[in-house]
Amino acid sequence: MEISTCTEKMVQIIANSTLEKSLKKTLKEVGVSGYTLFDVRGDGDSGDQSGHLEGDSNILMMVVVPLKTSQNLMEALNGYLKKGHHLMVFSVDAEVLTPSKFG
Amino acid sequence: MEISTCTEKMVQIIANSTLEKSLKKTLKEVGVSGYTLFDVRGDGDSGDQSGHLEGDSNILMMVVVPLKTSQNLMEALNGYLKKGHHLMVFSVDAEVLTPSKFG
Amino acid sequence: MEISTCTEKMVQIIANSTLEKSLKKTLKEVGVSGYTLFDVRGDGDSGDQSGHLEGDSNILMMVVVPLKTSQNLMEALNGYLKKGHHLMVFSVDAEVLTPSKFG
Amino acid sequence: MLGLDSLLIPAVLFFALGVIAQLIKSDLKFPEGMAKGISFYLLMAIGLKGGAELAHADLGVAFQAIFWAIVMGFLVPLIGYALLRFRDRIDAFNAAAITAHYGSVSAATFLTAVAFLEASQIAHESYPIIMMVIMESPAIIVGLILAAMARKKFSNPSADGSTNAASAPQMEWSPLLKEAFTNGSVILLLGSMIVGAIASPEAMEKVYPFSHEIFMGVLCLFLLDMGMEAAKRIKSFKNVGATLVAFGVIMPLIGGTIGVFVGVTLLDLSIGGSLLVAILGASASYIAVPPAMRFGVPEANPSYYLTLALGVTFPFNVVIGIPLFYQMATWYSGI
Amino acid sequence: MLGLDSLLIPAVLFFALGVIAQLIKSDLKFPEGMAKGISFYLLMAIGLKGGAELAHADLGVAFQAIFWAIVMGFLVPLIGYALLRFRDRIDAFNAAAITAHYGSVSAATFLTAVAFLEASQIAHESYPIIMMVIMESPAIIVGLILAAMARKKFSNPSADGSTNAASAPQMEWSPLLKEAFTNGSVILLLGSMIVGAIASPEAMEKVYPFSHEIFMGVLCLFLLDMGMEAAKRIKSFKNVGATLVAFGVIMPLIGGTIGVFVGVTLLDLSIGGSLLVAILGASASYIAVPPAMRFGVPEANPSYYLTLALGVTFPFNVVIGIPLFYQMATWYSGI
Amino acid sequence: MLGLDSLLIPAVLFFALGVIAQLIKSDLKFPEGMAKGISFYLLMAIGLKGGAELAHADLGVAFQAIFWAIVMGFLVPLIGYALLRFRDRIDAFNAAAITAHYGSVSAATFLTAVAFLEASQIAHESYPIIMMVIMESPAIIVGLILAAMARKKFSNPSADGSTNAASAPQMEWSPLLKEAFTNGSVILLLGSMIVGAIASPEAMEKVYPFSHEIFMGVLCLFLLDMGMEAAKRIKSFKNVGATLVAFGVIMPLIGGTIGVFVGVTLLDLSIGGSLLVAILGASASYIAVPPAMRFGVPEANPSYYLTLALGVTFPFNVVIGIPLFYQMATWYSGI
Ligand SMILES: Nc1ncnc2c1ncn2[C@@H]1O[C@H](COP(=O)(O)O)[C@@H](O)[C@H]1O
Ligand SMILES: Nc1ncnc2c1ncn2[C@@H]1O[C@H](COP(=O)(O)O)[C@@H](O)[C@H]1O
Ligand SMILES: Nc1ncnc2c1ncn2[C@@H]1O[C@H](COP(=O)(O)O)[C@@H](O)[C@H]1O
Ligand code: NA
Ligand code: NA
Ligand code: NA
Repeated sequence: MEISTCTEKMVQIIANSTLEKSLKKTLKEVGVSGYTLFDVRGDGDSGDQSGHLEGDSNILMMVVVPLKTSQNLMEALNGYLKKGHHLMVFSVDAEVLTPSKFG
Repeated sequence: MEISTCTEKMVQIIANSTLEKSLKKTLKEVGVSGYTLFDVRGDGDSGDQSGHLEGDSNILMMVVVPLKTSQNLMEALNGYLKKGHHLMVFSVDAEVLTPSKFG
Repeated sequence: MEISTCTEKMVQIIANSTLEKSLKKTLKEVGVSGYTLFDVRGDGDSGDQSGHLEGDSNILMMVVVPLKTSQNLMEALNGYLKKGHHLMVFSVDAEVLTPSKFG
Repeated sequence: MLGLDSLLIPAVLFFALGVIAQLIKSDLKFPEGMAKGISFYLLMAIGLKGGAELAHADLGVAFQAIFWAIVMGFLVPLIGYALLRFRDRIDAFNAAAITAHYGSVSAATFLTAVAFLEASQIAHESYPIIMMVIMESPAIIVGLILAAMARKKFSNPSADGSTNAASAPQMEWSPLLKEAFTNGSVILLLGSMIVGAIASPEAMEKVYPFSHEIFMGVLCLFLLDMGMEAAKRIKSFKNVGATLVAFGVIMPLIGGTIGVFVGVTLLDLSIGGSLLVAILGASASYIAVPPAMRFGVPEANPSYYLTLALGVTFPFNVVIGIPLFYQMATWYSGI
Repeated sequence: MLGLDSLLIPAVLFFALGVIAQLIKSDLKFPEGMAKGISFYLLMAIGLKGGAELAHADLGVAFQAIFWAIVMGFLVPLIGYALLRFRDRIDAFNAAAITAHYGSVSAATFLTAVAFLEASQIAHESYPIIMMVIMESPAIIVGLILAAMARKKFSNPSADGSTNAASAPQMEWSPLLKEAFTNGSVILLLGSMIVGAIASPEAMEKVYPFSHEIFMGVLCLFLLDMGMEAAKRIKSFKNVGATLVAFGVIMPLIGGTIGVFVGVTLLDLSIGGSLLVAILGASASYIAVPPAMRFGVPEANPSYYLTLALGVTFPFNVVIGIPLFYQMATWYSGI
Repeated sequence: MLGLDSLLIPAVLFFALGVIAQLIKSDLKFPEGMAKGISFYLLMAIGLKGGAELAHADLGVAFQAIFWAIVMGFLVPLIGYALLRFRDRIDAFNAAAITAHYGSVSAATFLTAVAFLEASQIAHESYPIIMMVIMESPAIIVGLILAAMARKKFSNPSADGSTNAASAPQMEWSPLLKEAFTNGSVILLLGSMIVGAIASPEAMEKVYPFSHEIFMGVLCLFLLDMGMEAAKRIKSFKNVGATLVAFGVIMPLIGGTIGVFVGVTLLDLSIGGSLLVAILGASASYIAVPPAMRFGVPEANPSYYLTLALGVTFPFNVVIGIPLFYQMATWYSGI
């Protein structure tokens, strides 16, 4: 293949929109400079997140990062879970076309 | 690694927004209590889904579930396809940070 | 298992919303007829994409395609990167419930 | 005499602007959710207006109007179905889903007709608004019944009973009929009408700046978007086929003619009121009915009915139907 | 005498329509973002209104009103906390988070009360608007302090000091207190109030068609959505439990009674003004406080406080609280 | 004499509120899509207003205004380009993309200037609105041409022709020029202007409550959001660099001075009208031009031009530019 790709981790974090600022800070701290944000709805243990009110809306943050960074990120996010915050976090292997991002 | 994760299936279901209530019921029936919902647009065999009108909008439901549940879910969704509904369904392996969710 | 699935590539393309029309054309050219579109926000080298203004909004296009098509698509998208456009592109293996789509 | 001049009202001009913007491939586009929000507002406002006028309406005429609205709601889609199934041109599921749209009403077309009358300072009664609210449900029911009949036939093609009853897909009536009456637009229109009718007029007056005064401007904005959406559908014409595109022009002519007859002869309305009834018959719903057909008749192709309702019949009515039926009503009530 | 009639105002009727739409499982739903946009508008409009009236208010009374607003903002949640913690029925974190909502105010309930007064043509002072703005922050602070105390106790259960201080989660006060004062709704309300107070009246007049005239109609639309949201929460009643549901009814009675006393006796307001102060005490915030509790008291279950504030107390106040506290204020100011 | 007082108009105050909310890191934020919806509305409303006044404008002056608008649209970005390229400080692609923004107009700044004049009860002509519509396209064209020249030079650095023509990226002109004329904002502004000009005045009157009366309030809401967006960009100042930040202040001074000259001397407008022309020259587009540059000049860094247009020049014009150019026009037309 002529096109060079590299394998990275796509991490997705689902959280209440109230945590947006705080999560962005955490991303910065573990060295992630790019992310993509979705405004989503959802349901789970903490009740229906219908997106009608500020306290009632979810976001999904998606970051594509190298394995090592993903582990650091996971560790940092674990801190949120310990405090009692409702996060849903998982990662998936992804083949990235833009390896320049991970120099 | 100190952080415990577990491998689950991330299932994504793309459907017309008209099916939202019905799909939520199906999720409940196969024992899924949490999900995340995206309001999306799209195109395909059933035409442009531009999101301007009620009959013209797609949703994407994303659920992270154990393998067994994902199989049950797939089977239930197959029923929709048989009836003629336009669904797009696929699953991806995901490493989940919040194993508590899958006790 | 009674339900037949097949393995395909889920490709995700994150780009400025200005490129929507152009990307749709590219998809058509490589033979992709269905896609799903998310309106997203984001941050990265090209600055904060807060979604408040037209030049300031991201989209995420998601397509599920056979491996061969995904390679053609990647190649076509490489053309955008060469021109200087800011795209983030990656692909993930997905098990698809609706194999009819890929006859 | 109302000529092309009467089309130079802002609502129609914004519709044309939307069509042009799409045809020249402008990147003009509504932000996510705006079109839905506006259509929500329009249904609320029109309901309130209808309700306020219903409060001092002649109940006898109102009941007659409701009766004929129900008749039209059942009759028009049946005629449409017969046309589509003629020589088996269109399969039963698509025919059922498409025709249901014609039994219901396009609120935007209706409102454009109201704007047309108001710009020409022609009076009209308010009964047609009540009829519009009523006409949402029957059409959905007709569509679902026709599809159910097709489903039965399909799973049991010969009369010899070789397919056992168990394998025939069971029609779940209750969720479908529920859909016909609890459809979001039906509830919003009907609910707002009831609010408009029972709230005290003094309290309603505080709501009017929102529901009445800015109404026409909001309608313009909506028609701008609908113009773009309509023009977008043109590229689907070849998939849909000439037969269906022709149907999208013929059916409003039939429905509109029935409407003129109902308005002038059966309800004894003014020319303005009769035009509105004609539009009830001629227009095809693209807000209330598509979700109902999506859910209830999944076998039909949504691209067909959305292309017809939004891409063919809607522009036809806005540009040709409204002045045409006005002339027809004028001529017919003159004889 | 104000009976059931007074509930037949459009705002309350649209609230009821929303509840009914949800109960009959209609697919009526607001497009994404619309509810947030409308609540943004309402806060801005109410702030401007309050500011414009503040500009020619009696500063002495205004300061008194602010003082008693702060007192209520601290007192009401403390009473609520005591009730919830009585016999340890509700754990400390949930008790802290829930009670914070009652110290703050539901703008929609407050506005419905204003609509109620205006429809009945009863005068009211504008000080309660200022009080509403003031009452957002104290309640949040109380909630955070109570939760911090619970956290301390939790990490240090016996007094023997076996858990060392280092392992006790450190309370980061500054981001939490910041949240109490820079909360989006607080800034929007307070900011608009200041704009309304310092902008020249002539310039403000150009803003009124937007902020004042269409206001009541927009409120109706908002209450329609809130009616649906409130009814949705009913299905969570069994998770929440009878104790909490009962609290959601008892607490507004206590808060409302305190409010009547503050309005009539301490501030010497008219009956209309006193009703509004009662609503300040009785209503529970579901716009400003939930995000603050989400962030500051993650240990509490958001489903509890949203169900109570939106699903129990809000409908209770709209249907029963407003006329009840009006009667109470009438009776109490008569003696 | 207009001092700081003239800044106490609601539009500017809401802008300031947005800036403050962002600086104190409040979580105040617009729901998804709301800013785009509002800017859609503002463009439509301003187009209608311009069109209605164009209908009874002096065609001679109108043509002159259009002519000078085109000249300014080409001239201002060329001056800007020369400044940015001086001593090769900024690379050609970024210089082209940035300067295109200054040839076009910021509708929000223009409207704030209109609000400023109306609050001070100073009359102004309506020709500047037409000029604003016209000025969108030339600036985009200039930007694209400058970038194309840079691209050519870049792929063919020495004149010896060592790089063969085939490998040089071909400039696809037609999609780019199309973008300059079918840009969403251009179509919306121009289309609404035409609608406003050809629709009958009676019909237009029904649209005014939406397009005119609530306009100023909606503008306040928009400026609140733009204030937040502008302040957000401040944190990018260090990436952008001092040279560019300085350019963001110097360029509006140059453009505004040219505008005063065009308004007072070439078009013989009143002081109010001249201020508006100055704002046409001074302000930098952040609605129409960024998408065009994103698409047509992908080599440039979007963070640069958005930071300059929105984070530097916009606040500069709102706070300093408007009163400054007003003084300048007063003084210059006096001599
Ligand atoms: N199994 C799941 N699959 C996908 N999303 C989930 C799942 N469980 C929870 N979520 C999301 O995570 C949010 C918080 O979950 P919870 O902590 O269960 O309330 C929910 O609102 C959902 O959006
Ligand atoms: N190949 C695909 N990749 C991603 N999404 C698709 C694909 N095909 C269809 N979709 C989504 O599924 C919806 C229904 O598809 P269809 O049944 O082809 O109309 C579309 O509107 C798209 O949002
Ligand atoms: N590491 C990343 N993970 C997820 N999304 C990213 C990442 N980097 C960039 N993006 C997205 O791609 C867009 C363009 O990126 P950039 O070219 O870095 O400006 C950003 O606005 C983000 O939405
Ligand atoms: Na019809
Ligand atoms: Na309270
Ligand atoms: Na300019």
